[in-house]
Amino acid sequence: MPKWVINEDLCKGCGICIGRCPMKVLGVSDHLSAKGYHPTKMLNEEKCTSCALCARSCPDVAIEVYKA
Amino acid sequence: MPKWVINEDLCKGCGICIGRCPMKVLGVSDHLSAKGYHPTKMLNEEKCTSCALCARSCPDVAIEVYKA
Amino acid sequence: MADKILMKGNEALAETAVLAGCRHYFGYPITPQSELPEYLAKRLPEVEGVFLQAESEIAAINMIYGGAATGARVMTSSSSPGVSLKQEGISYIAAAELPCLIVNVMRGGPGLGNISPAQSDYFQATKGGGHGDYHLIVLAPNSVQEMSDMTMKAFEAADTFKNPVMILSDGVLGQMMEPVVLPEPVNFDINSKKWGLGYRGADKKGRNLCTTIFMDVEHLEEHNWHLYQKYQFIRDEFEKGSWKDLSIEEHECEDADIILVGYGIISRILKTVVEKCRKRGIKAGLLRPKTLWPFPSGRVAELAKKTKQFLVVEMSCGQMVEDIKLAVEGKVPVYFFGRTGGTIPSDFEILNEVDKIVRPD
Amino acid sequence: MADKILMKGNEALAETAVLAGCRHYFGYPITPQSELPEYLAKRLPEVEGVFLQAESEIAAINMIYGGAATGARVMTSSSSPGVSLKQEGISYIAAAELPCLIVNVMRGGPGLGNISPAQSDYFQATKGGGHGDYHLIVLAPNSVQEMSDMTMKAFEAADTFKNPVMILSDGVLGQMMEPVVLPEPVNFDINSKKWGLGYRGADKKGRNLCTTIFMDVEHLEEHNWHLYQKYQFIRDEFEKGSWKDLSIEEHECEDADIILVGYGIISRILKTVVEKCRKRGIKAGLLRPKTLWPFPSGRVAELAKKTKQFLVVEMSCGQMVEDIKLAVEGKVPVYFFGRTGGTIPSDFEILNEVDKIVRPD
Amino acid sequence: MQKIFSRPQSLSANPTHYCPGCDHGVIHRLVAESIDELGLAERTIGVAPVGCSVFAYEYFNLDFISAAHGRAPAVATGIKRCRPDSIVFTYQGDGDLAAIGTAEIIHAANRGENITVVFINNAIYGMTGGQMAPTTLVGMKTATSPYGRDASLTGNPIKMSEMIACLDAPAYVTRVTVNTPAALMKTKKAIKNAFQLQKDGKGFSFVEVLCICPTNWGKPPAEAHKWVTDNMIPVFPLGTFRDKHKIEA
Amino acid sequence: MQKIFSRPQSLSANPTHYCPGCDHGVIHRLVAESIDELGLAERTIGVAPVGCSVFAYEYFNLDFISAAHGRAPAVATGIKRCRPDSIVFTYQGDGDLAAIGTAEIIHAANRGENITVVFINNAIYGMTGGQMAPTTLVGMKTATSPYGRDASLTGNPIKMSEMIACLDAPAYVTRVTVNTPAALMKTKKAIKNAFQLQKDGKGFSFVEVLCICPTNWGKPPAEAHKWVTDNMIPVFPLGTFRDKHKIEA
Amino acid sequence: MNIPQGKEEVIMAGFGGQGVLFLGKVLAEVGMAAGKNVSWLPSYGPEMRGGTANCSVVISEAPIASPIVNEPDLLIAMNRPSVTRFLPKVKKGGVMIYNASLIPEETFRSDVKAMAVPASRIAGDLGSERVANVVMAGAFLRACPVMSLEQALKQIEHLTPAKKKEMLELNKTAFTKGYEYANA
Amino acid sequence: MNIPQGKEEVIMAGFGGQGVLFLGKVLAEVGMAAGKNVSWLPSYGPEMRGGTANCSVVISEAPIASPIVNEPDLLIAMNRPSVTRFLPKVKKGGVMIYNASLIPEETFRSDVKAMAVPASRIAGDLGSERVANVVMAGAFLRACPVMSLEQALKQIEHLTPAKKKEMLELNKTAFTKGYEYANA
Ligand SMILES: Cc1ncc(C[n+]2csc(CCOP(=O)(O)OP(=O)(O)O)c2C)c(N)n1
Ligand SMILES: Cc1ncc(C[n+]2csc(CCOP(=O)(O)OP(=O)(O)O)c2C)c(N)n1
Ligand code: SF4
Ligand code: SF4
Ligand code: SF4
Ligand code: SF4
Repeated sequence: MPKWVINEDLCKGCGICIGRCPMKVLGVSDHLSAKGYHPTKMLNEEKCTSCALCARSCPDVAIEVYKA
Repeated sequence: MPKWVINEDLCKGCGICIGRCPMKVLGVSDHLSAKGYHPTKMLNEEKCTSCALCARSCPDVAIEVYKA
Repeated sequence: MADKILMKGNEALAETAVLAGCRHYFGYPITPQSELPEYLAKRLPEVEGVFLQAESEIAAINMIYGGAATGARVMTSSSSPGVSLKQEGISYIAAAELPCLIVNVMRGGPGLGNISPAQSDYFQATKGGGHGDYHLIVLAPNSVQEMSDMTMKAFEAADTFKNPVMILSDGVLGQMMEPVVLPEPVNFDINSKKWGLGYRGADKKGRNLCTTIFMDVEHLEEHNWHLYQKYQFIRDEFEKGSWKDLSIEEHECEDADIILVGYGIISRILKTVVEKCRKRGIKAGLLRPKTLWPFPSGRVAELAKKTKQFLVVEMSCGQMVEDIKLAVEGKVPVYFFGRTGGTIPSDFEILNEVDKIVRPD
Repeated sequence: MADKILMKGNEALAETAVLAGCRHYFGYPITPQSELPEYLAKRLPEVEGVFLQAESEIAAINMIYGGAATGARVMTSSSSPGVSLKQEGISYIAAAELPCLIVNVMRGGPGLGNISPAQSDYFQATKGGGHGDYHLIVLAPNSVQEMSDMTMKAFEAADTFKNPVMILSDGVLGQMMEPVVLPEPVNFDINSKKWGLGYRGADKKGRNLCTTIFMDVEHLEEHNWHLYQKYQFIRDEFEKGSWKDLSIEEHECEDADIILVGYGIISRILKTVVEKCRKRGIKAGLLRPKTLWPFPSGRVAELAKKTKQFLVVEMSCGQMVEDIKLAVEGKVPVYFFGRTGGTIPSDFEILNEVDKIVRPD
Repeated sequence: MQKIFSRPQSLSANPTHYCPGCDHGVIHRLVAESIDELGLAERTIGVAPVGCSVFAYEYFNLDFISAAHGRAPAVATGIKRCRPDSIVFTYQGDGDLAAIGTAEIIHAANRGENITVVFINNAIYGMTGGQMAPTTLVGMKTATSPYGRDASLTGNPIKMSEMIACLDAPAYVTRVTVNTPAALMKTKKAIKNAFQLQKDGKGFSFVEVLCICPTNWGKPPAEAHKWVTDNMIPVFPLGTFRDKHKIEA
Repeated sequence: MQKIFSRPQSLSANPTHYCPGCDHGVIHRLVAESIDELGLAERTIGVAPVGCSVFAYEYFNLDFISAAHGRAPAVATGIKRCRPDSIVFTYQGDGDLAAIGTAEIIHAANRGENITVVFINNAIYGMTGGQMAPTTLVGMKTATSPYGRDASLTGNPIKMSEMIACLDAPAYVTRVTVNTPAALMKTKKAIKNAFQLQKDGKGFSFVEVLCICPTNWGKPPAEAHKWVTDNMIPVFPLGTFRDKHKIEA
Repeated sequence: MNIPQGKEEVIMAGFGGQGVLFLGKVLAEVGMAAGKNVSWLPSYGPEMRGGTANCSVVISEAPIASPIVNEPDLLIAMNRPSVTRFLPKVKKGGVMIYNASLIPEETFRSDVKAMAVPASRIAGDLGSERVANVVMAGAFLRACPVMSLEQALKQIEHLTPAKKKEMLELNKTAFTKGYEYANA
Repeated sequence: MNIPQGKEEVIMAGFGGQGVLFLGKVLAEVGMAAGKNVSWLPSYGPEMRGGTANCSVVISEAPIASPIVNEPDLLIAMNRPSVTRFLPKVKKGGVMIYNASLIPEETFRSDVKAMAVPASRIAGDLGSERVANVVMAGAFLRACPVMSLEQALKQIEHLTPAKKKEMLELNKTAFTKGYEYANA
């Protein structure tokens, strides 16, 4: 089970999480979501420390974070 | 011509002027005015110094003051 | 007679509200209704109620909106200019189907006008002074006794139909004293309304919501027609159903050649006029709408088949007369006589009008 | 064609106000009319005018009251809930007989409702949503071109009759773009109104006063009947006088078996319906009140003698239909078809209604 | 004989409808004197409120308009924006200005409208018969606070001058009273300052005057004037809260 | 796997209609978290404004009512007075609270109503498409200040927290923002403090949050958040203006 | 006891401070206690401020149609302006009771019976001009004898606020004096 | 040049950012320049926020009764949701021009002619996805030839804000490309 889960139907691609991630492991996916946004995706889950700063910064509560 | 002139139709007998007169020369007349008030009257014009404090204190601008 | 008390109309209304279980008043002072809030400012604290003088009529009607949404029996009162300020709030309350009592002790308008009695807010009260398709139930007392009776009825009607009720009174009825017999107190429980915000009964399902926004055209249209249906239902209830008694008062209409129509204080003067007419051999009758919305159009239409003409008398330039005409549909002439600005027509001058109509020359 | 520009109704109205000499706008944003203030926010400073966004609709209408009292041509605009908030101020302005333009770009109600087009503020606009006996002159454009034309007329009428004028529009007319030809600018001089506050012409006698309080019953009654007389005069001017052209638009009513009645955007849809009816052998006609107050009752009464029935179509649960009934006086049936909440009836469904009436079974 | 004191030009000869001893009359006179002394009479427009001073227009020989309850600052804004060359003042009671008119006064002040506001704070609603105002003192009995104002239910008296002085725009905000000859002179100066500032286009000026309402306070004028010193001033301290252009200096 | 972060109970699962990056969403979450942590969910009643957050009731699993534009504090007063045992909060934008709703917020605050107000100051009218608000910065271009706000015509941005802190009754008045993770944590604390005070019956609590409106500012969220630091905070200083009960101590 | 013409329409008027509204209330209470129909309607509004006050009372055997009195059977005038304003409206054969302490005697109207009662003086002698209105109430009972003096005094008791016990005796004497004077 | 059926009712729809309203404006200006009657009606309101936008344009030889389009002759779909929402409403024998870059090809409706235009890609190739709407406008002119390409390009000029000169060339090429693509 992944540390980092995004609900693409909630994500609006605002990019706030990407900018707030201290490990810079988040990026924009090139596909469009049903709502017409480019959702955020995890680039490198290993490096993710589960700090959840992305999730706490997300206006749409689209991200859930877990720790092993 | 008198120093102190009151317009009895304007006076409402509130008594403010009487209280404010430093020389204490004003008093209440016992007759009722057309409006049903006991207007202020001059008791002792000699002693009046024409300071006009009464006139300036009158909410109804009922008093005019002159100086010889 | 023992339990008759001499009271002002405004006070009788206020005391009856308390007896009806109203424990919350929100309002703003304005003549000629200030005795009403002043009475409740004394009275409500005695029954652990809350009297709150709002910063304005607008704040008051919105406090009512919030208070009514909890299920409590709440009321506000004002007079003409103040009621104009409440129109947005009234539209919201009607849209949200919240029960409450709004009192308008009418004074002379338009503008600041004066504080004398008038009936020139009829259109505002009955056609909707606010925006959108909605209706208030509008009751028009004509005595201090009815200022009391109708207040009790008003709270019942509001809860029954989930609709704001307005008592449309005037300066005379508010200011005059008459002997009045007050009703028995009722026990009202805020939690009897399970839809109320903050209701926490075990049987509560999900959360309670109160809103008037319907962004989707379909939803708003659905809501509009739902309200429309409800208003039709209320109409029926007052026309033929269990609220019939509150609809209308009649005197000697059956054989009348001329039917005098007036509401509120005017109806009392018309009663004298009818008596004097009958004495003088004029077959006059009195039709008095006690409820102004829903308007007793059905009965008016019936009478239009029997009588020769109507004379509508109002303390306005002519407002209720439109509802009479709508019901009469041109079958017989509808005449109007009005006095305004606080003048209360005397029985003499009305009699005079009747003469002009029935004995022209 | 060279001078045709593609403009939104809200913008065409705004630009025409400037061309009419209006240099002061006071208002508060609300959808679907915000393009109007936004346009003027840009435009007025270019002509040394003042655009001021008020803190609320209430402040705005009272700024209008003050501004109009100086003699300036001033205007405000809003949409349904905002207009409800202006009712006290409107009553004051009418009472003081101040000329000004008030625009209501109607949206769905009651309450917050939605921002889609509607016609459910007809009663408020024409019967007086505020307190007291007063009337606004109410104009109802049905195209972007008329949003412009009627604005020019509105300022003229306001000054001519010393009365506030309302343009009663809706979300579609405000938001849609159509080619429009704008009028020539007029030179307006604030000092042409010698009664204006702050007027200092050599010919000024005493001081200028603007008030709406008449404490003495006699004075207020006198003022009420003075206004009443003025309203009768305005009625005549629109019914048969020099304002006749602004009163009504007709198509094929002379021989019609059924007359469709609608105002604003609806009237355009009805025109299609009439054409389709005629094609299908149904003798239909179109009656379109361009002015809602004073209502063209006279003409409606005439037609009631010629036609077999009326079908009134509104984007409401039925408001203008009352004025039609008042004029028809039961001579022929008056049917109603309404859609609400922002739904605009299609020509199909209206045609359908017509069929039900003229070809029942 | 030389005339020491008589009625100012801008004050009409009409007898007022005010109760005996009411301060409204004196303040009307101070306003009229200030306007006369500054030579502003012919271009001044007054805005009357709804309150006991609703008939103020009867008592001034000036262009006048009577506003809806609480809306005088909005009306004044409309006038001033259409007639920038005129001198516009509102005269408002504490129900009018501090209750129903809160939004209008705050925003006129915040915009820095170049108008003058004379605010009559008598801690009560006079015209309607003595109901509680937002300025009513705690414990004070009124028609709608029959058990005395209870701070826990309706809060404390609202201090408009202090609140308006929080805003950036106002040029002059001061609180005065008229309960002694000396205080009266100060008030005269304050009102004149306010009009002077408007004349000079310096922006919004606000003069709050602590006044008596003998009728609804149920106190004879002299006693009421003493009550101002003993009870009102401690709650509404006199003084100038804003003087951008050092006009008092 | 242990869950580090997920949606609070009181926040519904509905996707919001807010623009990408709009702060409304984050603040909704902080409100919901505070209510959950204090165990107030089942007795809390929210009052939604008219503004972009008009649909707030869709996003909270709480009893809710949507008020008329600007009147939320009056509606909340009505509710609280009828249901004193409930926890009542309003959530209002700057057009709603600082313009049309000025009188209602000032007087609810002055009465010391025992309610909580969350004030979203984004210096603009969002829902209606970016018109000027009383909080709009000088020089800022909006749909109704196309040449930039001109202080000489419309005054300076109004500081509601400072003004409300002039009143005696309020228990807690603070201004925060959410433009950085740290700021966000502070805001969470402030909102929780506000509800804690209401729970303890300590009276009126007011939390002003400086927010972005990427859509009407025409700035992408990250840039907008920086703009808050560079331009808004200098005009609207962060900090606590009233803390009667030392809850922050 | 019955009312002569079955209905008595009264207007009372005076200066703001003369307690005209209370006077009306006494009349109404007395009428009600006598089992009659009654109505009381004050003048309200700007007249409050400084000016004059007046009030209409109807006491009737039959239910009262309208509380508005255009042509009173009886006028109680507490001051001169009230005579000027209301005397012309009094019905032919009607009565005016006037406060002779403030209103100089004269021939008012040939068709109206004028009863002079020096109410202010009588009240002053009792120690307080303020009860002149109660004196007039006493005089009224004579003109419109709906009940006995004793019964009427009970109403005075019931009308005087409990905490104003000291007022009670004063009011009773004032009422009685008025009653007796009118008798004389 | 005349409009085939004398009247062309068009609906165009897409995501908020796709410039659907401007697209409609281009169509209306072109129609007006061609001497036709035109109307333009946007969707307004909450759809602004985040969601989708759409707009109705009518171009007609005769005066236009109603600007409301219930059954379009032509649909311009910029994204998939728009197809779902509006395709069913298109008249039998009508036309849909769709943005093939975002909408996968499929058999939509047998009775509606579907024109695939990879507008986003074409625009992207020109350097800015934002002009996909102008590409679609070009394609429209082909489907509804109210004037020549040259005349139409004049309107583009007149519609592009003077200060956005750099945009002008881009818009013109985009429009032309769309016109040509639809031609092919
Ligand atoms: C819209 C509206 N609401 C209420 C009133 C009633 N009213 C008239 S004056 C007044 C308040 C008067 O008090 P204040 O403003 O303090 O002035 P004062 O009479 O004490 O000088 C009120 C509530 C009104 N006329 N209009
Ligand atoms: C009485 C009334 N006036 C105006 C409006 C229109 N309106 C809706 S929201 C709004 C202001 C929104 O701005 P703000 O309060 O700052 O909230 P935001 O949208 O920025 O979150 C306005 C003016 C309305 N709905 N009702
Ligand atoms: S912050 Fe939330 S909405 Fe924004 S991009 Fe990240 S996940 Fe998506
Ligand atoms: S102050 Fe004026 S009104 Fe009062 S008593 Fe003296 S003169 Fe009369
Ligand atoms: S009521 Fe009070 S404020 Fe009004 S006039 Fe009388 S004393 Fe003055
Ligand atoms: S318009 Fe502004 S405030 Fe409204 S949702 Fe969008 S970003 Fe948020």
